[in-house]
Amino acid sequence: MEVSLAVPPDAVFIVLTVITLLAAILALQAKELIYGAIALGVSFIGIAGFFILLDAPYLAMLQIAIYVGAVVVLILFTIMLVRRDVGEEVVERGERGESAAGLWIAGLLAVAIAGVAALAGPNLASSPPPGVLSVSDLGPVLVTEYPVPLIILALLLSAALLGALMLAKVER
Amino acid sequence: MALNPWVVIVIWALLILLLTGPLLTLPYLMTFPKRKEDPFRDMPFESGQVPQGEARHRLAMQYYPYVLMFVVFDVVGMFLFAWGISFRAISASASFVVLLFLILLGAPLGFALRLALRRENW
Amino acid sequence: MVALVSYIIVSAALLGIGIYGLSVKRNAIRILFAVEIIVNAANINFAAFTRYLNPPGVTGQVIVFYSIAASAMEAAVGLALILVAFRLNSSIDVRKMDKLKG
Amino acid sequence: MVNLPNTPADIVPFIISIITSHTFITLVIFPGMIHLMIVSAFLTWYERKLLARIQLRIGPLYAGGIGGILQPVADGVKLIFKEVIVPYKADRTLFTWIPLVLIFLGTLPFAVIPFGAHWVIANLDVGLVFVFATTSLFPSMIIIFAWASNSKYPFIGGLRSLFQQVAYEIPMWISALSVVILAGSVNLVDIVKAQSKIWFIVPAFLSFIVFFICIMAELERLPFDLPEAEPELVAGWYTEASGAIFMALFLALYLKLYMMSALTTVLFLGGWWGPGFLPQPVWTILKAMVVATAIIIPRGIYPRIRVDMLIRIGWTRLLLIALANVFITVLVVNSGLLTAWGL
Repeated sequence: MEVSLAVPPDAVFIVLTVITLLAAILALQAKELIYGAIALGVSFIGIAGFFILLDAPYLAMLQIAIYVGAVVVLILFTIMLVRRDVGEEVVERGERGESAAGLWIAGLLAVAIAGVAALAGPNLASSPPPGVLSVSDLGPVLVTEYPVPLIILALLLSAALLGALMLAKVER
Repeated sequence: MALNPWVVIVIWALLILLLTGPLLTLPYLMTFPKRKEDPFRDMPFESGQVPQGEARHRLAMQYYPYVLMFVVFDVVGMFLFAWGISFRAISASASFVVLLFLILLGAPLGFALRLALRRENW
Repeated sequence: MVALVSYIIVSAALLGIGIYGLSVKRNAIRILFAVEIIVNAANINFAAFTRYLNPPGVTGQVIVFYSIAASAMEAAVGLALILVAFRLNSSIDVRKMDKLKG
Repeated sequence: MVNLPNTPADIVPFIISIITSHTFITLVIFPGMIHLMIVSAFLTWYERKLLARIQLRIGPLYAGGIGGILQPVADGVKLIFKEVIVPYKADRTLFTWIPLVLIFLGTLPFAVIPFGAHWVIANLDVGLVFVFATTSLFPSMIIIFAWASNSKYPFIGGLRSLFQQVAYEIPMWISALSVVILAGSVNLVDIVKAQSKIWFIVPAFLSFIVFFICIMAELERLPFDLPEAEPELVAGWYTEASGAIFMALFLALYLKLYMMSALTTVLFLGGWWGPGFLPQPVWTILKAMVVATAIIIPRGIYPRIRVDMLIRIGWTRLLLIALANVFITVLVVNSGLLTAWGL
């Protein structure tokens, strides 16, 4: 009996889906903000897994380095800057009704999108077509085909850096 | 038999967990949960003093700008890697865009450093 | 093999989770979490569409590249705003930020 | 493709075929588990012995014959059987499991670091970026561990560690960028293959210096060991760790030391290339040991510097030098000076 040692993508996909969605829910529902931040990081790693499945390994590494390596660090730092007792979620009156409403809206939206996608499903590709660019082909596209967004990115980065610094600075 | 490298990495990750998991799981199962709390034994170390106040104090803002700069330059670094891989594949004039990109970022970096180095700002 | 629809459904579920957080949570940092989750839901779609519908092209990946950069900056500025709000209100509950209310 | 056993008689050949497969050997024996365990244990002994020699002491002596070489084993046994004390009001879950995550992060990058042309676990196209992405998770794990300890010294140490690693990560990446430009790849195997004629330490010497300083800071080694400065912070962010947890953290730190040394070797010191009288992996390990020695020795010699000075140096000097060196590399590559060495 011949079996392939390569893991079937379906199984990997299901595992990744479960991890990502559960971690995303936990990120919003965990009691302590620190746990929420960790769960958010796990969810980002799950999404990096999707990128690997989609033959975009450089994006996956980018996702981990920027989101989990930098953004989560910044979030943790901010959580520790705002005092601990305030950082806790305070469940107050009225939140239960709102959460039911929010759940309805979000659920309806997600079901609507998923339903449309499922209706269109038979027309969409059921398996990825062959033909993948290697990692070294991302760079030329970035630099040669999209130079203007690159310059705009530089401006965006400068604006964000200076804006955040001027905001956080103590005013006198 | 050539496996996809990502599959090998997943196997490697599982192997690490399999081998190092018992290192902490066994002590955890044997000792941690069962013990009663002992305020003297479990006291945080503070050079023999009884700890006072909150341990997780509000930290100083002094180094916040550096963390912020890290987030910005993380993005820049990852972009530069994508360019560096393909440096030989593209013309020199295309690399000029990257030079412009870095020059544009130089001024805010200098300004951010100037802000960050002044103690009275934080 | 994984069908393209599966990715869209996962992305829709993430979007739903994000919108739930956005509409219900009152802690500003949680709202930021929700925004990041929504951005990531969109990123999955870009990467999936470019892989399935435009095979040797990487346009979608470039878009995700910029999207990640932009949302990292958004987190940086957002957290700075949260810090300022905390300094002014000593609270990060968005419903207590009502100083402008008459 | 593998033939699954049909009859009980086939099971033994099946297992043998698995065990003798190259993937299995690389995973478990050579660049994999057994090699890592031996080398990380050896490094703990080596550091103690080396520092003792520098300071005119003797160091470990009794356990296991030559110079107490079995001391790590004795330490490990002792630490496993010691009581684990979780501080009062500490976050028990995080306090217990973060050390495991740290070991995991310290070990994972070895999957892509080549020790020989065929001695690599996974020949990944994005190898270098994979290593950097993995190491960029260390600061957040350390700050979470420090927060979970609910004690003042670990919290201060953890914050210092965060600032320090964050400040030195960017110069480290930028200095590695020169190597990427020279080799035209982030695949670590390709990077080593590109060094067959000339090691990258020659065309990218400044980058090597910056990279070396940065890994000293990333590893929290003297003169950059502020997060665990003994006179001020007892033991920094792992003050409250005891027993098995301390052992796990210790192991993670030494794995990281070895990983960074091996990475320096692969990026700058020509990886497995060397005179042919020794096999390739031996050259990699020897060079990594030389780098590790160079990282350890300052611990016996230098005083430490102040935390704000440290961060300022990282952001102003090192980043600028690294960026300048990227430009130098670009100019050198474009001018064609290196064509004689096939670059």
